[in-house]
Amino acid sequence: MTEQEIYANLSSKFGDKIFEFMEEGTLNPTIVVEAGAIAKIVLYLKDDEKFQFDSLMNLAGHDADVESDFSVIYHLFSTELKHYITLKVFTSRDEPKTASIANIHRTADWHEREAFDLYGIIFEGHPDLKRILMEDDWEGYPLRKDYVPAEFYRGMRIEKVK
Amino acid sequence: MARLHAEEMVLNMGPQHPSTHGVLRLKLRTDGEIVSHIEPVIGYLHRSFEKHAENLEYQMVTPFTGRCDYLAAMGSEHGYAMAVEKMMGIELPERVEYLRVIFAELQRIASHLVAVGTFGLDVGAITPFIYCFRERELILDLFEMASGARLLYNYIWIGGLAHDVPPGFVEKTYEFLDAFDERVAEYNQILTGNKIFIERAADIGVMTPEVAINYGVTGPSLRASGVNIDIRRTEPYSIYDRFDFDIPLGQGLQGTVGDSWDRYFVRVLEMGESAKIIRQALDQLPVEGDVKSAIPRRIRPPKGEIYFRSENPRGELGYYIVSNGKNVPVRLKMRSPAFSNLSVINEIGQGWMISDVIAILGSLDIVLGEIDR
Amino acid sequence: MSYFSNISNAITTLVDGMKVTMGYFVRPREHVTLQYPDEVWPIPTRNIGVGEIESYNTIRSKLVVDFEDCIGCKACERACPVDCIDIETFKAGPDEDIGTTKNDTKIKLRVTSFTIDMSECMFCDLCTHPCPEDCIHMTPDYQFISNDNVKLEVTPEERWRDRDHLIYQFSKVTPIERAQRKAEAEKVAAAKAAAMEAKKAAAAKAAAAKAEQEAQEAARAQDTTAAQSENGADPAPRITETPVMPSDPALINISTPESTPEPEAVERIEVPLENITSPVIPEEQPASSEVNEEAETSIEPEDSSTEERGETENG
Amino acid sequence: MIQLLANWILSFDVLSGIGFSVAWGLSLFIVAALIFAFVAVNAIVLVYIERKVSAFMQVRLGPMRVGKFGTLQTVADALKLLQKEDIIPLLADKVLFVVGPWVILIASVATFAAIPFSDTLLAADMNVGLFYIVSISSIVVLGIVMAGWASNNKWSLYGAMRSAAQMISYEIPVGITLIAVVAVVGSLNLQAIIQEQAGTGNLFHWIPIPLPNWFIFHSPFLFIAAFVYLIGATAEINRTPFDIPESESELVAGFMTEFSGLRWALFFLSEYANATLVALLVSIVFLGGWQSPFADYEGAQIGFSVITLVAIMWTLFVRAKTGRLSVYPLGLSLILTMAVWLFPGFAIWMASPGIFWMLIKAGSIIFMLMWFRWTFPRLRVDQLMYVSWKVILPLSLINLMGVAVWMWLTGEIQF
Repeated sequence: MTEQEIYANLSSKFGDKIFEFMEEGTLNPTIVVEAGAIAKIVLYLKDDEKFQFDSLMNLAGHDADVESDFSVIYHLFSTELKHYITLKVFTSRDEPKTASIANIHRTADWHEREAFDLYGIIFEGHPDLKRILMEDDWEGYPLRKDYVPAEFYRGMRIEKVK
Repeated sequence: MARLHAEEMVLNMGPQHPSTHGVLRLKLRTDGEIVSHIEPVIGYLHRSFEKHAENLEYQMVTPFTGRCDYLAAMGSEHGYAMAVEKMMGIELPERVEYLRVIFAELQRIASHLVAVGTFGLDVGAITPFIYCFRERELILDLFEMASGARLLYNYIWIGGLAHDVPPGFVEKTYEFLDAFDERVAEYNQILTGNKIFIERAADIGVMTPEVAINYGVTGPSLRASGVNIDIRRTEPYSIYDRFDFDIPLGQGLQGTVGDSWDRYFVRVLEMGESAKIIRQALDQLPVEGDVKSAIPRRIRPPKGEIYFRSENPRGELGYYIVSNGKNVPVRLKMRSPAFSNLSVINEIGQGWMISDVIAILGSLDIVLGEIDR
Repeated sequence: MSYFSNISNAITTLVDGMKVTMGYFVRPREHVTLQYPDEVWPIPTRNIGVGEIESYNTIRSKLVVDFEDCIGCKACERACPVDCIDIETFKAGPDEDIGTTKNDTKIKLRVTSFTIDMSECMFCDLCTHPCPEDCIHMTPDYQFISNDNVKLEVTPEERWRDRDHLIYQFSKVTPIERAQRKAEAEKVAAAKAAAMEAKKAAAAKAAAAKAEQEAQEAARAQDTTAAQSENGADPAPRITETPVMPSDPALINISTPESTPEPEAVERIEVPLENITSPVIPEEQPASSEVNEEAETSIEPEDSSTEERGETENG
Repeated sequence: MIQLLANWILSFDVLSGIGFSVAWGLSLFIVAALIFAFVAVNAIVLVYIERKVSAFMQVRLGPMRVGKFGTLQTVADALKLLQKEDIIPLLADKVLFVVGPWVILIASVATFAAIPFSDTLLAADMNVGLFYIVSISSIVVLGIVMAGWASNNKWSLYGAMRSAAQMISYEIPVGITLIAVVAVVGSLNLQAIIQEQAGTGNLFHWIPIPLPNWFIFHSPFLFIAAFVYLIGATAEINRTPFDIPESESELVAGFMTEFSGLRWALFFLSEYANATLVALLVSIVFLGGWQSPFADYEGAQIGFSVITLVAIMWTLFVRAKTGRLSVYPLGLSLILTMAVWLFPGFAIWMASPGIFWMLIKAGSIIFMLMWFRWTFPRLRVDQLMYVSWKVILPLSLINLMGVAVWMWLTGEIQF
């Protein structure tokens, strides 16, 4: 099933929760959806006979520059039908929040923790949202574009990225 | 009869432990020898690869990709190079493609040798591990011949290779492949068929296809559960569609489909398939061709984003790259296979004994450098 | 019944495995051990075509600079992903002849400091390809751990890492001359800044207060660039707009302070490095090209011992 | 031996006045010191051999640096261990932590008192020798549990728990297997057991292949019993594939995790002392102890000739099958055969009983243990118990009954 068909189907099903269909500027055609509705959409895509998106290949947080909104990108794949779709949600910089899909795709559990760890995006409904790669008491979210590392971490010097 | 008061004990396996393959920490809740819950704690080897990548030019990221999965550096470099090339629309010379496939498959054999050997080590067989490393050294010799480095190569560049292979490389590779088949038979004799090994691995940590897909398990571990997904076959990148090879699937020869023994044996079989691919690639390798001709002068992918995945020895290695048209990536996420593969350990390791948890961990073949990045 | 077949299966497979180990036990000559200092791994020698340098082969180990050929273009410094190369250059005077490289390129910049921090180097080989003169290259000398390398003055900021003996200095310019040139450059920069200030002050007499402030700011900026180039441990900020792999010198962006040294400080001081850099240890690490030769000669006897390695084992 | 030693001491004019009881005590002390020295030297030699054996099996060279072919490596290691800091964890049970290793060492050294190394060379000729060895060696488990518990470390505790369960389970089949031999001899005295195996006879009583009268050739049941005992004993001394108490890939180092320096060296000493003990016991009980396989002078000549013939055939067979020519076994047997035929003195010596044969037999058993160790993976705890209770124990019981029936059939006992 092509991406356009998926987009058409989703639009008719979810209406205004689906914002736009991006084909320009990306090699993976992307459907931008509302942050709060992502769990419902992913569940629908997983359970529906036509799509069977049972595999979440990747989940990545993204911060374009210091002023833009954060985004979370979901790369879905169907192991049965062998087709792909990319979903994207935007969430505001001041209050980054989106719905968790960790209960739908278990692999999203760690990926969401990683996005939380590095971007500070809150995934609502995540079973155990805590830092995964950085230390538990690390300050700040390192992959944010406006991140300034502290001088010291527990008495150890943090080397500056040149 | 009054019940004896007993409570579960929390056991910290790692970060310093002989069998956690690096600095992984597993928080085990144990009831005697039985493990009732496993919580992996990762991040001890976090080297901020993604943060580095956002501050480096595209060609400077290549050596860092190799350092993520240090047992399969060629595979990581290959995936990264292909992702950027796809963004820039670079057409590669034939010779480059063939050489890349040869190196990626050699790396797959080398990586699986480590996986097979360390799995043996995890269940207590020390000798097969050393035999496996002996063969791995031969592969590293080939890499050293071509790239000058034995572990971290920086050999596959965006748009080509760092330099051409030396004369005599093809002959030496043939030589290695001829000797290799005999050696695999030896591993099977000493380890694969060994009754104690089968007892330790078969029926242990069974992973059903549903669990595997839901947890994002990829690579040999997924195929051991009987799911026929190999990115080299389902979406052939590079020139994998030109080769004739089988995809070994777990069949439950000694127990259930998807047990630790299947995960081990799929790797043993995959080494043979990789050897087959290398043979074909060597036969078809174009003699002429400049491996550096397609390297762009300025690497500035057009504005846009890509998610590109390739089949690393450990599974699906994906690169999510966002470019804004400058020479430094805005975002580079590595979807590392072992990251997802490890997350399944609680699901399949619950209810087994401590020894089994180690066997299951060994059969998943994790590399902490890649999990923590 | 499966109980008995299990047992017999166990016995046969275990005996199978024991055959393999016994097979190797009775053939100890098939071992793969190399007894390291006596035998070394045979290094594949092959010139892979970076210039005419013989020693540059496939093995990527210690990074070495042929300082005579360095034109101070800083292409390697920019290519390094981990910033382990640090170069300090000053522009030569108009009538000053520093020499030419082996490619007959006239050297226009006096490289007063060229350090490579081998503790940070990750042997990625990215620096050797952009070099227009092929003077930076990796040698097969992988046994370079020692305590008697050139000790540089390490800033307190770097001191905590305690790895100063792994920072290699390749420049043959003496510290005295280096200090002189630095002082001159500072003087020139200061003079220039003052001139600029005066010029600006003269030009903007009408809007006095505002213009003066601007001039001071410019002066301060000049100061900081000069200070940056004098601080050895703190390299210049990465220039992101640089070409990827420049192979001809025309592409190279030379970023040095716009300063002209005084003519009297120009004559070349021919003092060996060892006498000045570390007076404590008189017999000092020789400079780049000699290191290189030494590495090559030291490898040859080891190679011959590798051929005889079958004889050293026991039966 | 102690009697002899005491008499020898009293035979000196200077010492004759000290009285018999003092001389007796003195010789007791000397013998104990000798045994301890044997155990210590034995461990150092065995560690070296084990490292070399494992290296050759793993296409390596092993220690090569200290001394010629690394022969002094283990000596250097021992010296290093003695110099190491003695660490007692803060929260450890200090008394048990200190006592544990010594209990293990004393238990394993004490067993050597009853081992006859030759017809005269034994410390104490007890009429309950076998029982003494079995019972004393089971004290080792006490020390292991002490050490594991006292360490106050979860891994150590697991190791101690596993060890206790394992050693107690394997005592039973091992004991029953030994009872089968005792049933044949009718005595627990080790010298009596060895004397019973003198001479030459048919294989399994009826098959006309002349072989020494060793118990391993006594009946099919005792033949199996020998291997059952070997497996059980391997488990009892915690060697691979039964090394779960200290399995380094699971429990770090099991009950030894917290020990360092001298205390750790004691564990090592006792481990190799136990291995030696098991090997010696197998050779005493099943392989005729210090008896020469060639009962007399002609026996040695004929025996070595037969061995040479076998070696020639084996070499040809290997040559035909693999194309490799292995000359060592053939050369060795040829040299020995020529020596036996040309020098009658050598042949007589080879035929005579003595410590030489004892150590040869024990050495080959130890080699077998090493061979197991460097080939097999490790069993899991429950599988270990399975092997003990469901395979080895029934087998040993069947053997016991089978031996009785066999003796009735061959007429050794009548009802």
